[in-house]
Amino acid sequence: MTAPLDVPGSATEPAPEAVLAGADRKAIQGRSLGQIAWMRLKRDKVAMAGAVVIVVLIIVAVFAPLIVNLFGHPPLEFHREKIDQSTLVPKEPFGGISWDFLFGVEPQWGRDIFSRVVYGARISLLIAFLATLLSTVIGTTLGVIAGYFGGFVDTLISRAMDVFLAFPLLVFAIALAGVVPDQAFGLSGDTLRVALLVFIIGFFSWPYIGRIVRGQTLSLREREFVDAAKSLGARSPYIIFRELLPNLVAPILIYATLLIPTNILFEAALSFLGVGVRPPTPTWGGMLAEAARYYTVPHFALFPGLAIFITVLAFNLFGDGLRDALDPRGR
Amino acid sequence: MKKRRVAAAAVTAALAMGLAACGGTSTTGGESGQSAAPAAKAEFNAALTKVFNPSTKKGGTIKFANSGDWDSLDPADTYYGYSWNFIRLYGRALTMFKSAPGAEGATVVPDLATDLGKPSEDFKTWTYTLRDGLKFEDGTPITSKDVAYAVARSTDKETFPNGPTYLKDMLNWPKGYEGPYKSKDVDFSSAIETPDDKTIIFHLTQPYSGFDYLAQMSPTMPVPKAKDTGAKYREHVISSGPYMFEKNEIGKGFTLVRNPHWDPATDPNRPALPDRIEVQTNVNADDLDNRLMSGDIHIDVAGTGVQPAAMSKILPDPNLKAQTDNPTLQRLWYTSISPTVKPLDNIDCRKAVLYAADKTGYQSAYGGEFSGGQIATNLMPPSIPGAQPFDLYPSGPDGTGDLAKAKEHLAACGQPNGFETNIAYRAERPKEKATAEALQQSLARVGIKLTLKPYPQADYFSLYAGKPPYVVENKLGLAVNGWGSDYPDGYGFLQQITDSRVIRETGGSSNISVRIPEVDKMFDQSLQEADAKKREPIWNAIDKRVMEEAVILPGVWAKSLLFRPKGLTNVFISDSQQMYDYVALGVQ
Amino acid sequence: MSFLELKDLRIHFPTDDGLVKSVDGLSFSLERGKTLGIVGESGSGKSVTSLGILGLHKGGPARISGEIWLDGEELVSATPEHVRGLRGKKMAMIFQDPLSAMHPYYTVGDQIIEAYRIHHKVSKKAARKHAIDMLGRVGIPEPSRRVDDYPHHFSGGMRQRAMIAMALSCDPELLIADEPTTALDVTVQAQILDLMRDLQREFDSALIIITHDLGVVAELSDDILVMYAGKCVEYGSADDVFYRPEHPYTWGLLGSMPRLDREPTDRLMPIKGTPPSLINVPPGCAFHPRCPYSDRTAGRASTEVPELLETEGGHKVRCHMPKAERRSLWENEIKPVVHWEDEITAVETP
Amino acid sequence: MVTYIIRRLIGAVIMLLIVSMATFAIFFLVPQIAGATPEGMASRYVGRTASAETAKLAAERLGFNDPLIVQYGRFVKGVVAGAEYDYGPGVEKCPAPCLGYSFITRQPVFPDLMNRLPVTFSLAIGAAVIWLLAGVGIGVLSALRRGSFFDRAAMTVALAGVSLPIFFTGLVSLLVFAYGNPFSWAAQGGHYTTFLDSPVQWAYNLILPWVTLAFLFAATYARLTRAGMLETMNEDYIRTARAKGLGERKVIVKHGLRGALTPIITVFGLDFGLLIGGAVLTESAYSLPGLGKYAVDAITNQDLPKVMGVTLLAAVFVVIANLIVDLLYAVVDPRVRLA
Repeated sequence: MTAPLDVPGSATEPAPEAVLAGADRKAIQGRSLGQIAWMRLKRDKVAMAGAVVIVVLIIVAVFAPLIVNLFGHPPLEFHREKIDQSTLVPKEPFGGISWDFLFGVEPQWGRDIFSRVVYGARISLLIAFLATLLSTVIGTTLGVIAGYFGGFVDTLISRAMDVFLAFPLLVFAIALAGVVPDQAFGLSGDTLRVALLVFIIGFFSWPYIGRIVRGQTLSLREREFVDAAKSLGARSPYIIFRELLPNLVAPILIYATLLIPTNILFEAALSFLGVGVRPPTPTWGGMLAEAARYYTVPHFALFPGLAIFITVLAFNLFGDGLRDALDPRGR
Repeated sequence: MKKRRVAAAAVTAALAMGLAACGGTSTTGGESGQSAAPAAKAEFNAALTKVFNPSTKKGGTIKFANSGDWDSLDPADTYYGYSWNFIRLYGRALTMFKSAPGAEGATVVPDLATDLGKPSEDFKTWTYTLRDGLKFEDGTPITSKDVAYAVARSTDKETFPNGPTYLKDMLNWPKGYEGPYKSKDVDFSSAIETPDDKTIIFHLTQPYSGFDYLAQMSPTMPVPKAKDTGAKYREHVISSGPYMFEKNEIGKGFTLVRNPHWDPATDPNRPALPDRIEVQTNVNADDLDNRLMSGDIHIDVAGTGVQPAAMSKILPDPNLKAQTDNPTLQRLWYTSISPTVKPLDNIDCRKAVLYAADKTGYQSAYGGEFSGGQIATNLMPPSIPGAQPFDLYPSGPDGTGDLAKAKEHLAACGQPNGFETNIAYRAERPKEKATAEALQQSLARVGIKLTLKPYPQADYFSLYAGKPPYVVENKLGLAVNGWGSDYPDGYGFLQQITDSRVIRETGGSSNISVRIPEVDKMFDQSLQEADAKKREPIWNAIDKRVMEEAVILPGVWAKSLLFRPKGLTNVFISDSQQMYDYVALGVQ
Repeated sequence: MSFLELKDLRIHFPTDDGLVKSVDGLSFSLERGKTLGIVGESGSGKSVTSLGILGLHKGGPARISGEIWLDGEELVSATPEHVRGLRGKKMAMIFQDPLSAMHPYYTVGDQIIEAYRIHHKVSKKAARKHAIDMLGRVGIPEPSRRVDDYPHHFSGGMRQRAMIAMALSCDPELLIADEPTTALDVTVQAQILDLMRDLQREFDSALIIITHDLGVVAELSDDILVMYAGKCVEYGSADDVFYRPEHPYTWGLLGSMPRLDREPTDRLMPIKGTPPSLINVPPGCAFHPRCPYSDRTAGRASTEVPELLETEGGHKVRCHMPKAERRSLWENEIKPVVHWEDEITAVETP
Repeated sequence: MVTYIIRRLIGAVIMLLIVSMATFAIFFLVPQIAGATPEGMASRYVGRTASAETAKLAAERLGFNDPLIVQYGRFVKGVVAGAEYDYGPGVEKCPAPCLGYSFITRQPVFPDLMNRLPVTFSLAIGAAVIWLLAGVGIGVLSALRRGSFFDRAAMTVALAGVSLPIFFTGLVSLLVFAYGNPFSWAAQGGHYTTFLDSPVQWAYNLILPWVTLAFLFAATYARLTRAGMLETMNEDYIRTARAKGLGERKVIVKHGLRGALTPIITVFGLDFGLLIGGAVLTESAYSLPGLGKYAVDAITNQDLPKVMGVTLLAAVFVVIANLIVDLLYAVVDPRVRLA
């Protein structure tokens, strides 16, 4: 506060000063918020650990071919010499885990599980990121519109969000992913599947972001600096982009980060149910589904399972840290 | 899977002598059982060629389980091998496959009929006479009208989408006849006549000497018009066999109990040992296997063998393995090589493919040597009467291909560094995809690059791989394919996939690559040959000729690993069912 | 020994950022029927003190030392359970914002009944009667009906009355009111203050009023304690502190108190700067960075912590400046601004 | 209050309409965009052995050639007023709600759903009990012991819990506790006994899925409860309660938890609704014959009427859950009643 003592009923604060105060207060917040957040984040060991894992994962995904060259075999390459031709399970104990095959080999074909897990990261992250991006864009746009303009638009969008949240998502997604043939919309193969999954996942999870953004916008709209801007004759677009969005960055960032792990799980689920990216392209969910048929070779399930677990956990940890850092009240 | 459309003229001869071979003789599984070793020593393939644990002891409950579900229990509406095997427990057709182990089980014997069909001179009219004392489960007598009605209704594909269409296609139905529901009271005597309650006469559009084979199919099982409820008849099929439905919860399972009005005197083929038959459907496949091994259930009714997980438990364990049978099915998984696609128009390039292919890979694609199949070196599966396996393109000691030879032929073909082409397969079939991948890898070793081309299985033959112009345009040099005939017969097996005359420019044929005039001739000449034994060499000759042309890459003859729980009696596999014969089974 | 007596009370909260010395060596005493006003800026430790007395200084592991004697019992060393027994019965508290201070999901009646039945083993019915009675006494119209209303059905003033009713339901001997009127608008403030004065007389309880509003204190208190950075900087009778204040901070408070009676020419003279963080309190006199007269202490202000010394008649001041200098400053420079004559009337209004 | 309920009811109905439209669009619009023909869809109905003519006729009879809106209208009419089904010799009345007949089994879909429902419901209810007790309990404890070892441990486990895909934990649990090995004590997947037949067997068969599912949700709820508790325990009214001299346990339960409960109720309502609509993954992982498995199987068989049925039913449950939540809200939080 600017006054030395918060004196109730004090009419002594002149108006212009208030605006000034409002303005520079925002400035201060804007600056210090970021700094404080970063400080807190750095102090939060767990979150940082999460961040590190995420970075590693991304590197792995991007340089998958390189890594596989160094430590493994092409993900589609058969190694049937490693497989007992009658039972189709790996000859060596522990699923043929060795220096040559770090995670052992898949039953039937003897494909290198390590490489497949590594390549699985690509699909998983790619879809999760793109889907999150999509839902964030949709969510933010509609959220801001609803929150800022209110009235009929708001009711319309809010209802829409309710409907979406009411959908039996998974059943729906499977159904949708199930009815689309192998060639459609001028796409085919993996490209089609990835695009399809990104669309489905992103399209169904935008309301989570949308709700937050709408709420935030509603409260921001009432803040004095918006009124100030209005009183200075600023037009809606200006206010939205210059006044609102900067203040929405934090919540959007938080919830986008927290949406990624959900989407990773979503993709894995769809692949597990066989409507994800088609084999032989390696996906973690798909590998788990295969592993279920070969449950006598537990290691087959173990690695893709762990991969999903670690990835999701990392994102959750980081997301939580981010939230705590950006708005401590959330703790 | 099972295949439609048998070329009429063709099978004629085949069956004519099939008749000669095994005329009236009929012995029950039980009897042939006594001839087998009495002591039931469990060993691998113990029930493959002889009766395991023979017995005539009646009583007890036999438990079946199905990891999926029937397409339908309605005789007019079912086309699964196991269903045709099982349905004989609650339905009787005019004829049936003999309930006996091995080759003997591939012969047709009369069932409802007093004898096999009496053909007219031109083989276009077939007459059967029903036995006396036949009754439905409700005690009403079975007449020829009921059989006629059953066949008539089976032509309504909208109500019965799944059933076989032989009779719909071959009988002389009135124009636009759509079955007794839509074409109410239309007289179809042009197709089927029933002069009296005992006699039924079939009129065919073309000669067909193999009609007895069609007469053993479920659509000729009698259906009482009064009790017919169309699409809902499956909920309670009126039994004409030894067992009838007690309760039936579609999607969960059903129970069969003895049919009081079934008279053993009228039925020499069915020992009908158990008192009760319980069937569970939609059981989790892995769980099913475990329960099989624990003896909790007796038979996996689908008869397609155990799951990979169970297999990896069974095979290493001698005691468990001793409880399995591993029949080779009359089905060939193969890959067509199209001589219409460059450079495969050159025989050496085709041979290169045959040599370079890794057969063991093919085998793993379908599930290994036990559940996948036996590596095929030629077309005809060994269990087809008269088949003599041979190998023109030995693929190395370890069966992974003879690369040296492959390279030679590539050079001879003028493509020393290999070439590129496409391979088509059915998108919905993981095993075919695996095959395509396996070939892609093994052929790459000699520089032959394959591009995978998945197609929807519904239109695989009608629009894509089976349509010659499309094949040429899209350079489908290879096409993953498979074939199994509805009944054990050389002609039935070979003709649809090697007679060039079945190829239609408009598509729809399973024969994608075989266009050899000599082969066509051989088929024709086989039609002149009345004696079965004399015809068998012809099948082998055709087989050889096709292999010489190197237009088909044989993959595996399908096999299945069947688990045979303790406590079952009269267990055997017949060449007609290629799985346990469900009619013979009993429990201790 | 008097009814309530604090001896060198210290309440410290260790946090990630350091040790927060909310209360740092506070001592005072209070008799039955008397009223003590604790004044200070927000964050000067007044609220923590009150919570400390009730044993509610929660929020992290607080370190509390010193003594709190209530009616001959020492509370700091007493078991939490024992203190809990006294809470509500022997000592009660009225909180600042009645809306948030009352549970939104329970009716006002229920909340009063609960308070009453904790300490009196009576039937719900009896308790309810008592609740209605209390509501009536704090001047809520048709209490028998309003008793079943939820807090959000009440107006601000009504709510505060209800709070008071709840606090008084077990007629406590010590009543602590933390900013009882801040959340209310001016007209209602007066009513509530009157109410509290009447009730205090009626119950003859000891009353502590915590506020930053000298006006409130002026109306009610017998004694006034001025807190700064967790310490008492000036203590004395209302008269002393109002008419003979000796601590620059108190001057500041008086100066920055808005007066309707001030002539337009007079400037409001606020205390410059903001209250210090309680983590790193400035060395020496905690107030010196904001004190306009710190130069008059020969540098001691920033080096040594001044003692709280008695000037005369129980009037204590914590300042390095010599007594004489303080007095002359007040008489000659500060006082003219503050029109204290009017104050007297204010204080003496019955 | 009454108007409040009515408004909610209307909202629910509209919601259902939209969901049904969307479902319908997915199965009839998307394939058309992707290039499927009425004959193609009909051929699924008359089977592969049927000739093209038959398929055409069937498409005609099934009305696949009509404009989508007409087909949708027919569908809705079936649901509301029932429909007629030609089973060959005659026509059968399919009573409302008629969700059509399965292409494959030719059975009316609705009864199917009804006898799958108990499985899913059993699964959901059992799991819910476990996760509510565990989740809320742990949440409260770690909120009170905030920062303690217990808190850290519990929250770490909880986070791990939310990060584990059920189809992985499911598989692992089966491997460890069910599939033949020394300490396998639980039922293998795929078994279900109705509660009435044998409560013990019922529980025995479901215990594994229950625990696995509950673990996942308990984690979420622990986090939720903890956050909620931390928030409410900082509320002024908690301080007031303490100032009254109220015992700590009472303060926590009667004042703290009561305040933190509202958001939990909401989430629980939705979760439970979604779950009854088909615990797709759990049921697939343990191959339990519930609605979720039903949906998956139906999709693999391209059995449109079944899938539509399940999806719609699922939506109904979610909507109902929403409704109940809204009403509960009014009960729990008096402030809502004004609205």
